[in-house]
Amino acid sequence: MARITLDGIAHAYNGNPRSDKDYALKPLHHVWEQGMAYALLGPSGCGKTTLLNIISGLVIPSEGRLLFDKTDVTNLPTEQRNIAQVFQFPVIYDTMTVAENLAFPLKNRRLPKVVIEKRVAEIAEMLDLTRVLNRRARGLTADAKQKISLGRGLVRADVSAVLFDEPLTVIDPALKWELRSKLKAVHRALDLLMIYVTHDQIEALTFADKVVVMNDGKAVQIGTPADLFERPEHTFVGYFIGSPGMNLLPAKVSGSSALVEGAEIHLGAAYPALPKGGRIQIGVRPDYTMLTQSGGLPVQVRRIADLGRKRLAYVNLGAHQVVATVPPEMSSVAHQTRVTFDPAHTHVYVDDLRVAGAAA
Amino acid sequence: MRQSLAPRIILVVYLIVLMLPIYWLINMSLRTNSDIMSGMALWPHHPTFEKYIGIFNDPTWVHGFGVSLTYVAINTIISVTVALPAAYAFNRYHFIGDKHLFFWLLTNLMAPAAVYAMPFFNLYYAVGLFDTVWAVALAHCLFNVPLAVWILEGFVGGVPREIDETAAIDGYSFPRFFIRIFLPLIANGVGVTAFFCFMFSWVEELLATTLTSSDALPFAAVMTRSYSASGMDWSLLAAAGVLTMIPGAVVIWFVRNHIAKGFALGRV
Amino acid sequence: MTDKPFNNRAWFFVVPVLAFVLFSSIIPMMTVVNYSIQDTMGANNFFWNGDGWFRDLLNPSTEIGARFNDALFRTLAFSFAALAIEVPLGIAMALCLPRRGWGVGISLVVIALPMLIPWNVVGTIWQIFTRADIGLFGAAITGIGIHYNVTQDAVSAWVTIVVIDVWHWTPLVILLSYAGLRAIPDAYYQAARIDGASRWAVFVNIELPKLQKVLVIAVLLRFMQTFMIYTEPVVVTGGGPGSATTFLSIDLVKIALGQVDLGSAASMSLVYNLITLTVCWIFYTIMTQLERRRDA
Amino acid sequence: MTFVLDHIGLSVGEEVMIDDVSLTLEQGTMNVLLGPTLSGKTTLMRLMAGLDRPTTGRLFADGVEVTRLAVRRRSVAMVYQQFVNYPSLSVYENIASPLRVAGVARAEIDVRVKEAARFLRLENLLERMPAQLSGGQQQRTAIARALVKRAGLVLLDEPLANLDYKLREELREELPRIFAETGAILVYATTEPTEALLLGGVTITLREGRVTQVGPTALVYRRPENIDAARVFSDPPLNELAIDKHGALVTLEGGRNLPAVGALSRLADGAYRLGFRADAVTIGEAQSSSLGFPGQVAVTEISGSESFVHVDVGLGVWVCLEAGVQEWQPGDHVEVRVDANRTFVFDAAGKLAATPYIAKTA
Repeated sequence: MARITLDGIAHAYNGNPRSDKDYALKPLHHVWEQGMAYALLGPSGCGKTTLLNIISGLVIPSEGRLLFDKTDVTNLPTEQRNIAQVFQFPVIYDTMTVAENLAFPLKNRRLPKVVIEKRVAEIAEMLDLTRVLNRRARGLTADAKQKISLGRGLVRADVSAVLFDEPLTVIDPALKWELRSKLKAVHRALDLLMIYVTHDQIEALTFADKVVVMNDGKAVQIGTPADLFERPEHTFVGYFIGSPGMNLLPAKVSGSSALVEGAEIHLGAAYPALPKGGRIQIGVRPDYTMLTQSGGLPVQVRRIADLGRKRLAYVNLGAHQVVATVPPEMSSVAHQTRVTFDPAHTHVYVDDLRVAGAAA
Repeated sequence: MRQSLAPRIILVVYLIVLMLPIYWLINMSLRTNSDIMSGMALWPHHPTFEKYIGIFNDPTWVHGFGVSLTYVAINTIISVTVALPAAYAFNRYHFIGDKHLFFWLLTNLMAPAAVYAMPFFNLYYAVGLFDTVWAVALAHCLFNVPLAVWILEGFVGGVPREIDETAAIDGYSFPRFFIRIFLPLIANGVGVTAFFCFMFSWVEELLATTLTSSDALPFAAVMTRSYSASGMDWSLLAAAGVLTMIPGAVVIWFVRNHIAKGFALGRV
Repeated sequence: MTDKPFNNRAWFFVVPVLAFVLFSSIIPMMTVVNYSIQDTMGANNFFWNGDGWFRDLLNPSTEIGARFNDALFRTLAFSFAALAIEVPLGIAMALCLPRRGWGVGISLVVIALPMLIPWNVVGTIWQIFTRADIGLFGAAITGIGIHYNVTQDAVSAWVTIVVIDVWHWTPLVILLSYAGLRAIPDAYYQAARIDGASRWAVFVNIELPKLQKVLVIAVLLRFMQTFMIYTEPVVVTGGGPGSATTFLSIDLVKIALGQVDLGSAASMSLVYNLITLTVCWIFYTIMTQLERRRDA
Repeated sequence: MTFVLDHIGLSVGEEVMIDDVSLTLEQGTMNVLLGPTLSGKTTLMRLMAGLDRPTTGRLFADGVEVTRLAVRRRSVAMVYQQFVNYPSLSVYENIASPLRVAGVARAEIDVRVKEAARFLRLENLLERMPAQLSGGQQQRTAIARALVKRAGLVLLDEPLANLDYKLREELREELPRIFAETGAILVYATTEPTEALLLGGVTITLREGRVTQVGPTALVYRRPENIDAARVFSDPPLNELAIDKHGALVTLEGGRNLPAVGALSRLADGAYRLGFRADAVTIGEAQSSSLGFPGQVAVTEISGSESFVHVDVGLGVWVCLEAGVQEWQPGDHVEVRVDANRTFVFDAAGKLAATPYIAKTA
């Protein structure tokens, strides 16, 4: 059972990093609580896999300390960290049956045969592998093999953390849901710390209690799915979470209202002191940007996308492109129409960082 | 499994043992016969290039090396040129008897040269090519053409079929596609195949000496001739031996990333 | 991966290869078949002899039969001895090579050197190397008191030929095994470390299964080459002492080009070729099986 | 250019890969081939491109038969799922390759390549080699090559499947716009219904090599003619329930009886199958026209703007759509309500028997 502490962990590829650019992973201070599920989410090349490899011991960080509970494991080799890992493609021992695969880690620890069999049966039951226990592992489907790979980690009662490196990459889209719900069920059943790397926000938000959104080597925001959606602390999070991403418009903010393209809109809070010279923007998600016949700001409609359960309007607000939601009752949409921003969900950003306003 | 030291030591010992005989040949080649006979010496106390100079000035030796290089070059060019289209066909298409033909090529590649010594002797005698570089060049096609086909088929397989299709969609005719797009992609494959054809023709001795007598005597035959003549001229033999190692040692550096693929007939 | 389309026009690509290999394989073979079913009274008039030569060859009581039988078992013994040493040694050395690092490139080139030396020069090297008076190997062996004389003592000659072949061709097994090992994704080694597998467990459960395909090719190549070895024994021991190291190919050349005994030589050639064909077919089937299983 | 597939069929040995497909694709239209993996999308596209020969049927381009025409003589361009470029040519040469082959003047090639590169935001990458590019940039190069050729028929085989989530969103938005001016017939294969809805145009649903429905995307979504088309056009999967109607009563799978109300009442007696999407199912508060089912939450999938709650109702696991981020924990007991007005009814043969949408919008 482990609580992982990242104390100023950073990693630069060449020896002496001079500028930010040389860091594959910028300094990070964070504590991962025992029994929680975390997701490392970000575009490819954002450093999420590097961070995972630092925890697994494949990569030794150039700076900072990594602690499992109290012990400093920064330079400890993988085998002594007692972690489990599921890789991008299924890694199984072809020559063994499913049962032998699952028993393998316990056999290496020379546990008594009886204990091994009980534990293997237990984990096989949890992962629906009981039926195929005696079949050779090679012939199974990709998702079954990934379950075996996971099972090899879970059979060890004292595993400190379970790491996932984009485990659903090779799984058939139709089966992804089933494996996702299995992972969630496993997490609920076993009080284990799980860390899941992915570039797909649905997988991240579904699986994790807390999501670490990363971009360009930096952990931009760490929060619950609701935090990330409702209160993105950084414009990148606004853009990356939610499909399509948050609308961002340059604005001049004074008190509890903002001037956008010369028109005034109300804000949910008051922003008395904003640093001068900073790039000020307001951010609103398309879900809270509604088309309307009256009030709000004038826009030209470029395109309507009918998603069946909702309709999105791609509109131009002056020189800026905005995505708005077409209210269900508005059957036909004129080329010239107006759009309103829900004040409660309008955020103010200075140099890409969210500024919390005082209560209006 | 931290990189413990034991494997490194065993490896170094093996490399030394492997190089010992070659070193010994070089050692011999730098000593005169009398010096050799006078007693064992781990390294040439007073090395002399006398034998090498002798070889370069002796027309039979120079002719021997010249002949060998000629038939090896001819054979390599024939083998690679002939094998390229066939390798493409074997990898890209099914056709009647493709499996059996590919297997038959393997059996030719593996055929014992001894079995073909006599038949080739009669054939090339009848055809009037006996004792010419062409006899040996063509005889070596027995195993080098199949070798080239197998290795190239392995490299052709490395290029995804979608590239051929994209080129077809872009409007490339087959010849233009093959030369402008496909060949550059298997350039190193062609290089490696040429290297292996060169090598397997260069090292072969039985057919090379059987199909030649005087005009086209390869270096190997010149070496065997020098055994019987004036008793064992060890240092001359050693010097000649060292010279034959140079082509391989030089060229291999350029194909070092694909040595295994070449030796494994392109199957790795 | 879309499957290969069926297209008989591909035959045009294959015709050149067919021409060359036909000329250098089928036509010569016709003369061999011709000789193997006829006999001659000299002045090259031939008459039908049916399977006469074959019956003599395969009947150990006849002079040629006994000679063929001995040569065949001598060669098979040599092949198995060579393989029994080279395959395990080759795999072991491949495992000693680091997976990455600067030394790998150079070691691979050095390891490959022996295979680039003309076979008669390999003979010459070892002819000198094994002499007690001027060869390091010969001097060392006799130095520690072992009776060692390549030209007179049958055991010394036989052992020397095996040692030469191990020195000359183990690198092939090393290179192939190393290529097979390097194709194993790092994730497998990472998983093994996580599972706490011992070095031996990693070898048996990850490396060996992955080496299967490569080892089949290595064993095929090595068996074929040892089974048709000619030059090195001829240079070093001349097939002697007596016929201790007269392998199949050496005997065949003696009969064919030495005694010019066409009938026996032709029949022996065909049987010899038949054996290589069978072994090739067995390995080819195994190889295509492994190929299909890997893609499935 | 109009492209016609006339009774196209392809079988390999006994196995039928494409089963009697007839389609007419109009100039300048976006045609989405929608179907699960292995439903024949790629096979059909390869037949259209001429990479494979159909066993039966004929292909016409502008009325001229092209079934036997060699690929290189057809006016077609194709973008593969796994970004295929010529590794030995620079990005510039990759894009220019179809024009070079066609013998277009060097100056014009330069103009057209630069224009396509600008469209695909590759201006400063023209001298790079494909191996130095990211996945997204490599796919953009392949798309630029298809664009610059100005082919009458452009085939896109799940072009975004291997790209990052956000990159997929951007390119999905750009693609229709990029090819709009060329007036080409676009054929876009995908497994994701949302992609079809976003791209609009005409949707052709496919299952096991058979076309199950063809029509304007929104209409096929709202009015699936059969259960296969409905299933293929539902992500998350379509919720289904077997029912048996006799007289005024309807017995649900699992024995529950309900009065046959609304569209159901007008149906003949017999076995039917209800199909309803996630947005027709809500959790919690009662609604007048909805049928209530108790169940347990299996998992909640969150995409930020929406949450899909998977509830095990004993008769199967149904998916409900909730707006925003809903934190239902696995194991919670909930009551699921199905909106009868947004439920399709399919007969035993799978044909659509009744649909509520007819009343609402055309």
